[in-house]
Amino acid sequence: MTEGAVIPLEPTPDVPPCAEAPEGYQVRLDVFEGPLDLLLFLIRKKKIDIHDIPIAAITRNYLEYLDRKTEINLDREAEFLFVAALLIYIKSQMLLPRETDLAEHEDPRQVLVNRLLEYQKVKAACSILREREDAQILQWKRNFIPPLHGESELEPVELSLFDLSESFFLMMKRRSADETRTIRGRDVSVEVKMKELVGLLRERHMIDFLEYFEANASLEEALVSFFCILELVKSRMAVAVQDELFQTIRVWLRKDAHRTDHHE
Amino acid sequence: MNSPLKNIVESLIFVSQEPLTLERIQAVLEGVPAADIQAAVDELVADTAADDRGVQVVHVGGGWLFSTKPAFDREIRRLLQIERKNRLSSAGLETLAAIAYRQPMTQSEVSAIRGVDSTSSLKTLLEKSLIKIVGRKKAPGNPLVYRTSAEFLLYLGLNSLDELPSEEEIAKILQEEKAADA
Amino acid sequence: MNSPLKNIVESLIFVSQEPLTLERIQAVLEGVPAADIQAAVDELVADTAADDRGVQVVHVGGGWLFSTKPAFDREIRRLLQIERKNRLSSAGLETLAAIAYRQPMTQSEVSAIRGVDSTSSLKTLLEKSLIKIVGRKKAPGNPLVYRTSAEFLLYLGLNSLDELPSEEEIAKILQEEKAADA
Repeated sequence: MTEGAVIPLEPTPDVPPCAEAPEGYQVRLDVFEGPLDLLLFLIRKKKIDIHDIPIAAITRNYLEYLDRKTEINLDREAEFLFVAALLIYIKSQMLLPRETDLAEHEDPRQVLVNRLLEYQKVKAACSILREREDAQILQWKRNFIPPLHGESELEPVELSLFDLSESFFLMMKRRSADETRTIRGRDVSVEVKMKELVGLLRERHMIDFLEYFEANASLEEALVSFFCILELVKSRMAVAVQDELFQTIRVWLRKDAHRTDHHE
Repeated sequence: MNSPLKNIVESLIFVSQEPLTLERIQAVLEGVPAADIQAAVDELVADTAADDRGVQVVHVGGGWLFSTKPAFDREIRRLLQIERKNRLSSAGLETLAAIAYRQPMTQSEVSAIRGVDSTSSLKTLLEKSLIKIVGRKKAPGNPLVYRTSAEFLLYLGLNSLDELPSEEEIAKILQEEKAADA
Repeated sequence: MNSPLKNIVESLIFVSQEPLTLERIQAVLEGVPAADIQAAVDELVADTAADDRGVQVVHVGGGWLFSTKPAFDREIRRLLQIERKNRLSSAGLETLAAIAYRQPMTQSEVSAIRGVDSTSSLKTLLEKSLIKIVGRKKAPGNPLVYRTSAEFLLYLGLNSLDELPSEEEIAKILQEEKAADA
């Protein structure tokens, strides 16, 4: 399930060379903090009005950048792919035939725009905070001055939950050094996830995807879940309803799919 | 002007382990009006800002503390044999900014704003004591909840979260970027 | 006199944790004659000895350091009482962590987990009201049994012990090293 299979990539020769890239045309993905950063970059470079993004074009440009990836690690790739999936989703929403014109708040792009604006604000704030950081780094403060006299009886304590927990688990690890279990992210296969999802749907009839998403924690797992739901919806086994992008997705199993064998 | 109150305040700020607030000074100097203390501190800040001083009293973290003047950073690092202090990575700063504006926040909320998994940035910020875990969110999975710490304010020279860049300042930056592109 | 050398020296003495000697100042300020440094320090000592300063540079232990003026001793003691806020020692933290996750516990159980006698850490934690004695264990010697206190939860902003971070959560924070985050 690659993005290439969904959308044929056309070469767009007008991608501007980037100053950060020594080879001129090659813009490396890792100069971007993440997919939103890349999107903002494209929007700026193409002088696009952020409130009226031509989704088809930006999706094409975005996928192109993804296609140039040289050596980004899997986690990052997953994040970029996740947003690719969302772009494609928005595009498909916009292509749906509608009786009447969309009101502004129904624009499928709106939530993406809000998110980009939000991220853009964080980035702009960072440029100011960076200056503050640079100024502060040059000023030395003495945070430690030895107390003048011995301990008093009752003292308020500075205690951090992180320090406390870290301390405990490190201690336990130290004690049972041989039988230490290493905790790793589970390998999640589509097959397993699909079974899990369908099982859950049968049991609960409806799941809140965001809730499910949060419980699953790792991004790869979430991505797999996402693709599984797309797959279920595509094969008409399930119905997914999302009132707003990035809000929650509610998923039902279709009644007639209950007894079908969904795993070829 | 030779003011004993200013001198007392100077010595208190000097020994304080954290930014010394007006309230603390008042608690120590029972009966001295807040306005007098404030005037003494102001005088002290002005005195130490003068060109003939190497150490100054600054208002940061909601209180006052001593700091060296920026001009002597190189010599101080030579003395302490410390390399140039590292800045935060962009990922770290973004994560910190997101939390600062929207706290309290969970890992997945921060990651959602950034569009990038932020677990390792959170770890770095925790290690630097710039953020702290303050509990759990009553939500599926009961995720841990993060806030910025007192050190965060000190680190960026802020007195309170109100001093974070405002909507207007941010809008100005965005305008400038737009102008630069045109 | 407005002397930059005096200012540099002031900032160096300020950040030094021990009396700063002429030799060390010279080592930092390569090429500056000892006589000039000595003159700057003398000037600084004279300046700070003046009546309008609360903190002075004194010659002690073979070098110079900042100290408060004796006149303010009483106020400084009051301040340090008020703001004293110590971090727990690592022994205290370990002991507290063991009890938090494994309570109720006796002294010998805590000591067994830590591999170190924990009697004095328990005493400190009791004094700080972070743990409490809840009774005696029905076992040989009837040892005292400890639990964390209500204050413990308050300090950490937790509603209940169930909200302590799990091993997986901490492991995730500690172990996820990602290339993405420099």
